[in-house]
Amino acid sequence: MSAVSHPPVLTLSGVGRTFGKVKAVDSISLTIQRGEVVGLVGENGAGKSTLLKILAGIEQPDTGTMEINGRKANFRGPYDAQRAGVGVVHQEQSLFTNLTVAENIGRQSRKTDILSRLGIQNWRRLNREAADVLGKIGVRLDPTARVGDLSFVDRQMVEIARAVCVDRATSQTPLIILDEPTAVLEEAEAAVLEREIRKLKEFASVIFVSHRLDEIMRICDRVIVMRSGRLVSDRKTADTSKQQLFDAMVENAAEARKGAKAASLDEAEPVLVVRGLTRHGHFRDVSFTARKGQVTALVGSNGSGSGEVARTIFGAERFDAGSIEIDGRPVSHWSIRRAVAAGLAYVPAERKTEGMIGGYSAARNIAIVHPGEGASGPFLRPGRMNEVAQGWFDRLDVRPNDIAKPLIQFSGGNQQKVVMAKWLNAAALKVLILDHPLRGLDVGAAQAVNAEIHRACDAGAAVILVPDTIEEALEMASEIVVLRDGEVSARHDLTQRSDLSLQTIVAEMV
Amino acid sequence: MSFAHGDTNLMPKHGPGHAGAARSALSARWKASGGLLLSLLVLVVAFSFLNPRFSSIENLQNVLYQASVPLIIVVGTTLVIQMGSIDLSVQGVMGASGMAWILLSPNTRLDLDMAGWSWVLALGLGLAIGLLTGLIYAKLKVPSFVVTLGTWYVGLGIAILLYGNSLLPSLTDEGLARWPITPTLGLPNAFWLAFATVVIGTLVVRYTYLGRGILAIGNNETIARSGGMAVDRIKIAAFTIAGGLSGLAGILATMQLGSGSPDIGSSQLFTVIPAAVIGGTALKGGEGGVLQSALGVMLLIILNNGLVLAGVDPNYQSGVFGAILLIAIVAVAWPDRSRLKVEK
Amino acid sequence: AGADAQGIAKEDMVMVVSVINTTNPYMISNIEGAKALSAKLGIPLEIVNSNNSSQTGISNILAILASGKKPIMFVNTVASSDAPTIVDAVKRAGGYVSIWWNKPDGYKPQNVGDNFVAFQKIPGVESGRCGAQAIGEALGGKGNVVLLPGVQDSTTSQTRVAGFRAEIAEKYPDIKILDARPSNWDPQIAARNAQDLIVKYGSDINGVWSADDAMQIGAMQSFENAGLLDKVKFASDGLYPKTLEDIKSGRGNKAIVGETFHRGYMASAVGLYTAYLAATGEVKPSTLPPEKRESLFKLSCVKTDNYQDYLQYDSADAPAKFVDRLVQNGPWNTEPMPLVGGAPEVMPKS
Amino acid sequence: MTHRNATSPASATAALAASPGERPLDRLRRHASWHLLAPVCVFAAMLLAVSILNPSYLGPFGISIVTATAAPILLVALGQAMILNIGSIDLTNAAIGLLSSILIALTLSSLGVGSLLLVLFLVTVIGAVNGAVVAYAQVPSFALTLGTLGILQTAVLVISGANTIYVDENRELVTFFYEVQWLNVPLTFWLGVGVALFYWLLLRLTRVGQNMTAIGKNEIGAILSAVPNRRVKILAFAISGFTGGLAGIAILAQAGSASASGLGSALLLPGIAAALVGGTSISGGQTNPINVVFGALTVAFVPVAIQALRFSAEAQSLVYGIFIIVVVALTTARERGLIIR
Ligand SMILES: Nc1ncnc2c1ncn2[C@@H]1O[C@H](COP(=O)(O)OP(=O)(O)OP(=O)(O)O)[C@@H](O)[C@H]1O
Ligand SMILES: Nc1ncnc2c1ncn2[C@@H]1O[C@H](COP(=O)(O)OP(=O)(O)OP(=O)(O)O)[C@@H](O)[C@H]1O
Ligand SMILES: [Mg+2]
Ligand SMILES: [Mg+2]
Repeated sequence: MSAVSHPPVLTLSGVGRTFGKVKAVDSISLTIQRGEVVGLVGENGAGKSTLLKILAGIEQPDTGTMEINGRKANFRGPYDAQRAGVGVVHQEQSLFTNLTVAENIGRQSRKTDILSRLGIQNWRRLNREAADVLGKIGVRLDPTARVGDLSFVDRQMVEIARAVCVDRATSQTPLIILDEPTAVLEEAEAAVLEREIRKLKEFASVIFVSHRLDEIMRICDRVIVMRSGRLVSDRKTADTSKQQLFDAMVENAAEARKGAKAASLDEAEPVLVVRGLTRHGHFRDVSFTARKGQVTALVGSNGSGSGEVARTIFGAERFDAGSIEIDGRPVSHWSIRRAVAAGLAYVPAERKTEGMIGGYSAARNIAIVHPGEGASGPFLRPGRMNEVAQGWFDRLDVRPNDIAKPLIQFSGGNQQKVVMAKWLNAAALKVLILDHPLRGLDVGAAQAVNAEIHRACDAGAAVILVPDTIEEALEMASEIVVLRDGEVSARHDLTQRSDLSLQTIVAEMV
Repeated sequence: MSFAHGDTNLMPKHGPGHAGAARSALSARWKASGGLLLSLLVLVVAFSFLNPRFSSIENLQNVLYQASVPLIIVVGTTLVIQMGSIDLSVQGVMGASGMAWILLSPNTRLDLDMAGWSWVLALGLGLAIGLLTGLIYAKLKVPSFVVTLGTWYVGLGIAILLYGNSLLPSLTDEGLARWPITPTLGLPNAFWLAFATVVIGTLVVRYTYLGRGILAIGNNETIARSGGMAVDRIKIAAFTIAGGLSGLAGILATMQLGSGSPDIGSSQLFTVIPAAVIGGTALKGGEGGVLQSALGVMLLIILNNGLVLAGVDPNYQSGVFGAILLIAIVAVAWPDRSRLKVEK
Repeated sequence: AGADAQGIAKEDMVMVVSVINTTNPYMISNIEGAKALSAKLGIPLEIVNSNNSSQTGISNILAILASGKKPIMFVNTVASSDAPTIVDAVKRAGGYVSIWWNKPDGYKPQNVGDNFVAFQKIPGVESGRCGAQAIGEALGGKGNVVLLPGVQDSTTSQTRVAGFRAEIAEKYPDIKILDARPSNWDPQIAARNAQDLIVKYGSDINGVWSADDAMQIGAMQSFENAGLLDKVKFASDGLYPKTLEDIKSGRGNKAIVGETFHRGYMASAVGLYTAYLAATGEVKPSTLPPEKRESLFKLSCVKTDNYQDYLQYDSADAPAKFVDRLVQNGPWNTEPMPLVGGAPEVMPKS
Repeated sequence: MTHRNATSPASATAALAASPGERPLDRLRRHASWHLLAPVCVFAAMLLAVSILNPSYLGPFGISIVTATAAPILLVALGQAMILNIGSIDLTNAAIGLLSSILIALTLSSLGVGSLLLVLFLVTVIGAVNGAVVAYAQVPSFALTLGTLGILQTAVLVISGANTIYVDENRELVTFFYEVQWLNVPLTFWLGVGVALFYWLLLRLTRVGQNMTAIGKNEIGAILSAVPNRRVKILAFAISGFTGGLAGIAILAQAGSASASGLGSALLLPGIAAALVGGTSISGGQTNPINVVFGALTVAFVPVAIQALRFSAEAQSLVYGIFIIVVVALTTARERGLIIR
């Protein structure tokens, strides 16, 4: 698998891209050989996605040149990139939910038989080929299923299958780009993906972006680090360590801050008690207690219902049986509005579609639920509103420090900080419900968000956490409630035992 | 009306191996058409009860004959709406094509019988207006609502200029004039023409890159673009087809009436867009289908026909029409209410 | 400007004809009449096309008023309620206007002043009665008819329908009116309604009366499609060229049995000339008797045996000839449409 | 981070930003403040063109004509803009205007000013009912308001007895709005300007206004931020009904009489067009009521300009169509990469 007889798959020299004042990608030079798996890491907003979008033909570089397989690449659009053999799994899922799996996979590989020349879709061949590709990456999915009907993880698999599909479109060595494909996957699924990436090495080169450094260390041959648009480190995996990568990535590491777990659960006052909560078809008979100043984690594999429970407690879904008690009083006619009035807050997993109003400025996003000083009665006070927002920006170190910019233009980690600020601005926060709060966040941002969670605990809030990883739960929570197929399969009081192992929980999950 | 969220159903539905869930999702998608068929059935039964003539063969022929023009138009309308756009230009294009066709066919005004060429030129006019619409929409990025409002008047203007200020042209060729009503296999030719259009439309959506591209753009234009799809070309093609079909409808309507009029397409727009919407072709794009829209047309035509046959006071006709429509829409949507459902 | 003007000089005048659209034969004829009078009097002509919208019509008229000349105006209103706005604007501009066909009943030229010279129309009740007689006779006083009125809230349609119903009730007790489906003056809607009526009543229908020829054209096509044209008698209003042809050719076993005759060029010429006389000061509207402020002009009934008498009014030079006679005899005394009385029309009880 | 089926404006931006062969029109439209200035500029350009070719139009009379014609369009457009802003559409607000003009015409002589208040209240309730059904039954507003439109049309016809209602007594209570002018502009138009200003303040400076725009930008995000989405929708539709009622007053003020097919019966499309020309996004979350004023002026001015430029009566439709496209091509709000529906 040496590069002796082949030109490098990718050569970048001095590639740059600027958005307004932000140099998202700043003069990057880089070479990738055939069969290499290169890890790309960096803080949120470091410019990783932008660099990859340039490779995919979605963005055009302002400066520099690209060569793919020894040929000068001057992509005018994504189509050119595909033809040159670049396959992409975007950070944002990019599937057509109203089309079938096969169509989403085979959309790009325009073949040259007579039917397709006439613009006619050959369903049989399309389905057969999709089935082949899916088989190759070991996913059992019906090619004729509508993507909108699939689970999120299955959709991610379709994305990957589609990216892998490029090898059919070119005789060259394909370059497969995976922008945070594992951010939304559970361990088991991520493992499938890992296996698949190893297989890809046989015929392709891969660029792999992730914030999970373990994963990077396991999968990649080489790791490059970006910071503020620049390439700051490029080393063989064997020659580096997680700590070194971390140091290279982070500009000013936030001080890790630990919340104090209670000495025993009984010591902490119950704030929200869930009894026998049931939502038909989603979860059954779920009971637990969220306590003042403590984190209660709901863990479970995809589809276990943990996210649903969180949403239901927040009033976003109806429940069919059971009760929710707040400060000892059961709630009735539960709704989001009532929940918020009772002091609940909810950070959804789907940040962009559910957690925020992307088109609105950061300041307005913060003012939308609890404007605090930013409003008096029904009226807004724009000046004060901006002051409040500026206060949060400074406290959470949101970058760029521009409260008037539409929130959608921030990177994920910074968006998440603003979403947190929106809820933390409440005068009296009683229960903070967090669904995958660290999804897609870099280490630094994750620390900042975790610090805020601890601060909320210190201020007396009860936290219900649906974590990305079990480690996260072990680290943060004083109690873990394990869900399996919509039912509580185990619960662990972490104030009493510290020897709980990951394997135990995984076993209870499946 | 139309929006950025491709998919408002944000919950994951089932993991690998949940075959049952797949079936239920499928049935959910058919539920809309099911509701429509049910409404249709209720109407037919109710109207037959009110006036037995309603369910006669004669009335079936009558309804199909009346439905043929909107059925042809609705195919184009559906393509455009599925793409997330809207086409208001129907009346103008119908007027222009219809007028061009009759002036070039044997008529009382102009002695310029061009036989087959009249079809080519008249349809070409419709296609050209559609092409113009598509170009302005895709290339100049003017919202389709406004472009087609503009081309509506452009088409009408062409029709009026063609019409000039002399005699109303009427068809002199008996064969042509009688063709739409002449039955084949018991049903009028006009209907068969519409039927063929609907079938072809359905096939185009199901079996061509164009049709799939239209659905893809309607689902998420950003992804379509970043996936390298020829978005502009598909947009232009969809509007051109819609223009051509409006042109065809204009010709058929002119033939049915036996004389030309620039206003030949008046009030069609307010049949076909509601029909598509009732048929479940959401204005945000990406959903619905030609067949469902065709069902929507049948519902509206039958509703109108039934109200006449049932002898509803004309003063109240639009009110009764609106009320029935309202009840049907609410009844179909009621079971699906949920806290996070978004309907624009 | 106003009523006390000594008369406006011709150079300061502009003639304005406002029509509902430019596609209806009647409207086209309106324009012809205005052109003929404009040529005769040597005053420039502006044409306003309302495009079937009150709003467009009014703003276009207002636009012309803004040009500073003194308008001599004929307005075929889109809806009755347009009249006050238009008259008001013309008054402000110091012009003179005659309104044709539609205005609110309570709104009278006498109360507005000299600038609203006259409201003029051809009686709708008479038209309805003409049609009823034609059908009544053709059916031998016995049978079933269906009605296709125009836009529901149009006075013109309402008076015609009232006339038809009254005449049938008074003179033909054995003729039954089965149904009435308003068809918006639109041939296609009329065709559709006719089809539905054919399904509903089948061959029970012996006669069809439409409030104007556009709708009759649509209705006849439907009856022809159903193979019933030979057995049904039609009557309507307007004697459109297409209708004339059908009468000549005896289409469908002489299906058309009655029509009324009036031409758009006559209406516009009469209206404009009345306004012109007021503008020049030759006539002082405030001194005119009421029937000349709210006027009804004669309507001619046409049957299959006398239609030839009316062909002369469709020759190419007919508008010019009419205008010549008009200028000679004055607006209230020109054949074939002399003044017959005062509006408002009394709606008969039926 | 990832989300299901992302249509993130960010990636839209990324995908569409700065294509190299950018046309001059695009460049102009992408200029940061263009969508704020465009409606004003285009209107001014049209005014200038017409006044050069036909100078008498720029006189005081010309101004009063254009503004008088624009007033009902403006009021309907403002209501529509508020609805488009929450991502819905209201096909009934022009019909509500017509209904209110008829109701006022019928009751003005007996109730005087009370008639205005009563009718405005009634149409506000009708709007609110529309909103309530949209919010609680969760049906598409287009389909729903189409149904209500049918019912309103019947109501208009039946209530007016299919007649033109001419206001005799207390006439001055409404005609006053048309006849009293300030700076040659009738009060009806100033009423529209006042309402525009009020709505602008509502959207910019109140929580409920902020919530409306939030719903238009991302309804699910707004719901999960505890925005009372149903109440807000009902309010928006009530506002639309109320503004439609004001349009009814403007119509009656101008016409002095009302009928089912008279002035105001064809305001729906011009109203939507005016909102769009004024920079309102048809996909929700973006409007500026002040700019809608210029949108309405432009839409009202187009037919006048065509007449002023002396196009033949037969060519007017054609020219009108071309005008509409050109004007909107110049004025539509286009943030970078915004997807145009
Ligand atoms: N279209 C755009 N307009 C303006 N700024 C942008 C745009 N796209 C990216 N940026 C900015 O460029 C910088 C790099 O963004 P990019 O998305 O490439 O970061 P990333 O490394 O992928 O972050 P993450 O880990 O959160 O995915 C950020 O500051 C971002 O705000
Ligand atoms: N709208 C829906 N229709 C049908 N089934 C649904 C729907 N929403 C959720 N479910 C089902 O409910 C269960 C719980 O889903 P939920 O999203 O809560 O799981 P989760 O563990 O939180 O997943 P993740 O870790 O991805 O957030 C799953 O079995 C899912 O298939
Ligand atoms: Mg990224
Ligand atoms: Mg989970």
